[in-house]
Amino acid sequence: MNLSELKTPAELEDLYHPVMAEIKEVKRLSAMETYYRVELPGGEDLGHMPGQFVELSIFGVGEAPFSISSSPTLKGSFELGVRRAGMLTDVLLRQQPGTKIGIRGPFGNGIDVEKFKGKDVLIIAGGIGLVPMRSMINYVIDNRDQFGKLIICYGSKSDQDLLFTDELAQWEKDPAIDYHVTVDQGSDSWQGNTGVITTLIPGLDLDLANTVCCICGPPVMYRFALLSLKSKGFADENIYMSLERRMKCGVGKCGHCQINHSYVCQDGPVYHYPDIKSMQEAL
Amino acid sequence: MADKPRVAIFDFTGCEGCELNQLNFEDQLLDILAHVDIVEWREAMDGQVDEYDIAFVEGSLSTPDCINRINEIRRKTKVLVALGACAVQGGVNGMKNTRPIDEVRQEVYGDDKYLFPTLPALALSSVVKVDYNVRGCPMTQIEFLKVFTSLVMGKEPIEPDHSVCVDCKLKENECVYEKGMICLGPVTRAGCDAHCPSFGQYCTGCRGLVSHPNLKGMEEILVEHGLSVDEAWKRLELYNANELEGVRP
Amino acid sequence: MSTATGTNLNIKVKHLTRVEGHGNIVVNMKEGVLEKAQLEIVEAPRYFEAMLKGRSFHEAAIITSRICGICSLGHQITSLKATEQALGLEISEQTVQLRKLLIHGATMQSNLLHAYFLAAPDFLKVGSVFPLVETHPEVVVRALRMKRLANDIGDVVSGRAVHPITPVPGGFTRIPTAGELKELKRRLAEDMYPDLLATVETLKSLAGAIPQFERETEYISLRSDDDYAMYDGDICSTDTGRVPDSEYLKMSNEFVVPHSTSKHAKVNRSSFMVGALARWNNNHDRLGELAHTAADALGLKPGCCNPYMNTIAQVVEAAHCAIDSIAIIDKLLADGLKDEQPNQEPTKFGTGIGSTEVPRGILYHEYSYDRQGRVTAANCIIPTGQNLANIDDDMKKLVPEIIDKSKEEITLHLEMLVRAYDPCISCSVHMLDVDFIE
Amino acid sequence: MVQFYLEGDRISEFVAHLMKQKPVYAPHRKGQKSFSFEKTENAEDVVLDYVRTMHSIKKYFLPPREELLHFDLTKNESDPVEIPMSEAVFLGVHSYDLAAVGRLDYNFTVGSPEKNYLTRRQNAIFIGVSFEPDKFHFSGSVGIRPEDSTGCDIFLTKLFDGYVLEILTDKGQELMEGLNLPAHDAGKPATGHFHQHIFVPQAKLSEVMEHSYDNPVWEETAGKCVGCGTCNLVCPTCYCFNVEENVDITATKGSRERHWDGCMLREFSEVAGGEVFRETLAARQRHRIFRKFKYISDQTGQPWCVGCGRCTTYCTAGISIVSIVNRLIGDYERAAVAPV
Ligand SMILES: Cc1cc2nc3c(=O)[nH]c(=O)nc-3n(C[C@H](O)[C@H](O)[C@H](O)COP(=O)(O)OP(=O)(O)OC[C@H]3O[C@@H](n4cnc5c(N)ncnc54)[C@H](O)[C@@H]3O)c2cc1C
Ligand code: SF4
Ligand code: SF4
Ligand code: SF4
Repeated sequence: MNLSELKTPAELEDLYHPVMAEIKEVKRLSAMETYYRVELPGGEDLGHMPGQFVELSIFGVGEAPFSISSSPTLKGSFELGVRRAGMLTDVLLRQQPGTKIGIRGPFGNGIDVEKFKGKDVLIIAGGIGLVPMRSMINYVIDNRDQFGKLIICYGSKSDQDLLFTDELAQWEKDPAIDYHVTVDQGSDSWQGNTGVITTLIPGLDLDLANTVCCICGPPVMYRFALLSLKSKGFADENIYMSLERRMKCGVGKCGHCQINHSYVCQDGPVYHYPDIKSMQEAL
Repeated sequence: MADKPRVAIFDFTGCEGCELNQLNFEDQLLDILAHVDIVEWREAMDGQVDEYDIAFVEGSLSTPDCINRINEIRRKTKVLVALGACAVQGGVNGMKNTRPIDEVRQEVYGDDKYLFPTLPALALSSVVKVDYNVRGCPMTQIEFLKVFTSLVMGKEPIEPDHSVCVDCKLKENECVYEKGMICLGPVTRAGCDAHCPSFGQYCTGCRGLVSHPNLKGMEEILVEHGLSVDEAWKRLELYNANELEGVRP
Repeated sequence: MSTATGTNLNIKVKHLTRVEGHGNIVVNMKEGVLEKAQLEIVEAPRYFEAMLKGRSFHEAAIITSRICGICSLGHQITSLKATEQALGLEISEQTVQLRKLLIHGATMQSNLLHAYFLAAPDFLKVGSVFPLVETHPEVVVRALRMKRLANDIGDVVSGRAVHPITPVPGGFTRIPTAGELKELKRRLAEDMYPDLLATVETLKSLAGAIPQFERETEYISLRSDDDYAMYDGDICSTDTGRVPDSEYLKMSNEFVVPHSTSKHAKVNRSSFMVGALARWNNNHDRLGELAHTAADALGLKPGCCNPYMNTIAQVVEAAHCAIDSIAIIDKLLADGLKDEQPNQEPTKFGTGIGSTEVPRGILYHEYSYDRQGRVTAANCIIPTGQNLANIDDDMKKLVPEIIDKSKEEITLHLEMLVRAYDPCISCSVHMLDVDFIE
Repeated sequence: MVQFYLEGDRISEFVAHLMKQKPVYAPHRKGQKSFSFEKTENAEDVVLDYVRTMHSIKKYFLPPREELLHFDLTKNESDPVEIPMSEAVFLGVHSYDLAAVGRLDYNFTVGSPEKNYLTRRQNAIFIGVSFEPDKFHFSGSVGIRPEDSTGCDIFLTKLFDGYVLEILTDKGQELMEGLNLPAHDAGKPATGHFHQHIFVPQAKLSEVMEHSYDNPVWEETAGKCVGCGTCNLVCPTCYCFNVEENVDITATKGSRERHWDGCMLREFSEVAGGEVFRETLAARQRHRIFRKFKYISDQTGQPWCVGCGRCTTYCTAGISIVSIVNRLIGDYERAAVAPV
């Protein structure tokens, strides 16, 4: 690498300096998860694709990656869904509309929507995995004519933990969406399916040759979801999945998110399954 | 946390070096005092109160009375922070646990041993829930300040779980193994900025072990550098007798 | 309730505050007869001597330093001296000078901590130093500045003031740089000196609060021919004169009493006193000008037998330590600092004794080693333990003398008496004179 | 190209000449047996004839600890940190360390170029020096010879007394302006040989690694390795970091700081929820070695290990990267010749 070919460092942007964005709206999604709508200075668009993430920071507390939950079709602001997991998310939970937070991004390799166009789209989302998948779901809904059927399989620990319940109700009603939901353990009032998410897959009515699938959920879910898809005859090259690793930079420098040769923040978080199926550390 | 957290400081069996270390924050003491109300601290002030937000507790538990007192403190406080090796792991006091307690009492007090009841020296966490640790012998001042500011800001302090070698290397200290000494840094939890190796002394393990230590590997290193197997484990036990109970071959 | 004619008095101060460690004051007077006046030591025993057994000579001082955080340097140096004698490890003059410097730092820090943070609140009738932050900010800031400098001597020379790091058998693992020592000297001259003068002024204004009480006492301390003995010397009693430190057991007879997890001690009388006042009474002729000026200003005279004056003797000593530290630094710099490695090759394996003056009095350590350099027997005799019988004797004389005062005032006098000794209770519960050779 | 003779007793004069122009960073003695790069205050303190420093000059371009931004909590605002331009001379650099800088240049320019690193790196001037391999050096096996002057502005080759000084760039020429050294006509002496070797070239190593994912050597090494992370922290091509927030005691000001991190540490691959993706020391050891010889190398064709021998020298458990790699090669070749 010849350094002199580069711009002079003074012209380079500071990769680690966030812009200050404002929290516009906060809503409790469940006991553990909270929704935020965030606006960049001047209402500028984030310019992301479904599946991408931002690095969110609160000064003095820390920074972490969060998937963008809104579709690029939402203009003027973007949405996040955050689960309480530790120091940063704990403090984030206490923030009210009007607070400024640091945002860097969008980062990562999102869902290549071109590959999904003209095809049936199968979304498999477990728990918090719905947050990034919602970006894709809403993208498809807002661009109905470019895609085939939309099939959603969503699984959650319990009915109390279901996220975005208003939207779920709409999806359920929407005749253009084949919507399935299940909970590991339902409360007394729960009337839907119970069982882990993979129990939904065998019953799906799929046009195998013309369906592309995207999976996101907790690490254990992947192995089982893949097995079910396989037994249904689903081809590997039609599967995409979003992975999660700790990240300290988001721009391919800090090394934390590396899986074998691949940086999740650069090559992922959304991977084409054939690219990672031989990587032992991936799943 | 409320605007000015009410802080109480207690001591159990230990050398009170950790408490002294708190009085040794000469440069920060006034800032610290500006952020909290100290409501109880026997070593420095008179008086007792009924409840507090944060209790800093030094020392290990080694008499039946200690157990009652720590339970009472836990009831009265929202957050309990263990200060120093004695409170976090049992500290040097734990060494006596490696031998039968009666034998130890006999040695020190002879026939008068029955005058003074005693238990094996226990870490606070073996009796009550401990929210955060400030490790070290004496407690590490930089870590205390980190935990303290975290609590004042209402965020969780991070407890490091990597080896002292990392911090030692970040400072580019000459490794004491190079000088022909031994060192427990490779399996000891960081957070002290490799204080002892920075002064040419070996790490004695006062901050406790990392969470998944390869002790067999550590034993091999020590033996390779001239200690007998027995001596190697004795060195490891200096501060970690309780953690190593049952692990030592 | 006690009145002018009071014949009944019951005092129990549980977990006395502003002292190091856990102790209770118990006084019982029934119909004019004093049944009990004693300091009960309730600190949990820690069995250090037993912990030392079988440990390598590299670890002995690391372990004994943990007897007490306040006196950690004293224990460490004393332990090293005992180990070096037992193993025949020669040390250099530079090592001796650096150790003397460390002792000065530790003595200053401890004496000043006691005077300002633990004793001063009594003189000003408040419960702790914290209210003084509001009422006497300049005094608190000065106290912190002096303490910081005293601690910095420890931080620079030994890596850490509490549980020092660099002093090891045979020397130091790191020698301070000339630049670091010069900076300490500058601060001692420019900051400590004026602060000491100001301290004397402050104390002078409070001297009226020091109770007048006297009891003839045997005072024991180290004494040497060439300096105000701290690091080295013979054991010297005001009753019987000097003996070498090999006779330390005779000079610190220990015995177990039921009201104390710490053992008591006596020599020629029922009790004796060690500490700053004992050192003053034995060695005032070895002190320099600043210390004498301070003593004169504060009314401390040779042959003083008012235990409350121990606090004053501590301040006088702090003045000596500051001046002598400058002299030591000058000597070290003039001789040129040498990057010496500790001498850790034993030439024998036997028994050794270390005796040092630590802030609260003489400290003795004795160890025996086997041929692998492991401890086979250990004995530590701690100053606070040596003072306990004396405290009880003082209380027995004091209570009848002040029985006309209110109970609160009697209690305060008793608490102040115990605090004047600056007792270090964690230290005192770790004594033993038992061999455990198998 | 003209060669000059830098006589042994003129080295200090040479260093002083450099110091008059720019800050000089060079090897100094540190502790009893070690060396480290330090800013030179006295020309006499520079030690050109050294074995290896614990840290390479990486520490000047990617400092062990570095503030990324300052913030003011009362205003909820942050300022980027000023990064000083590096107008400095790095004197006495061994060829492998300069090669390592080249590797880092790649890492910090590929994808998103990093201002912090590149600002520091941009104007560095390098004066290399040849070295005598000790028992741990093996840079020859990865194509880096002791007399390699690639990337240097000036290069010094050790003679019996003094050095042959070659000026390689205009920057080097400028630096030498005003110091008159005699020309050196004789040739350069041969440098010493290595005591350690990796027995196949990188092109083949990638193939070896490909087949070594499940080699038992990882488990065996894990038995001795204590996971202390030393090998990562001393490696001149390791660049991973962690980021933490520092807040002052008054909780009003603070900074976001990064510091070196390492893949041998368990925490490194932990994610929220506590799961660790390389839980075993065996998996971490494999990851470390693969990062040196496969993952990045497959993209660039170069090994990401420069053969400095630091990880082996400083590993308290005595784990040798050369032994591991040769073991993998041996196992692979045996498997290849063995009948299927
Ligand atoms: C691409 C991507 C997208 C994501 N999207 C979302 C999302 O949409 N919504 C969501 O809720 N989450 C998402 N996450 C996960 C989210 O980043 C983590 O939950 C987040 O890091 C939690 O931060 P925290 O500070 O609250 O927790 P942390 O404090 O980071 O705690 C998490 C765990 O890590 C440990 N830990 C913390 N700091 C350290 C340290 N320095 N060293 C060692 N261990 C440490 C803690 O002990 C704890 O077990 C995403 C992650 C990735 C990679
Ligand atoms: S001195 Fe100790 S802590 Fe430092 S690197 Fe060496 S082994 Fe690790
Ligand atoms: S330096 Fe050695 S012991 Fe430490 S992590 Fe690396 S290989 Fe393991
Ligand atoms: S892997 Fe080891 S030998 Fe290779 S460059 Fe890094 S430290 Fe040097």
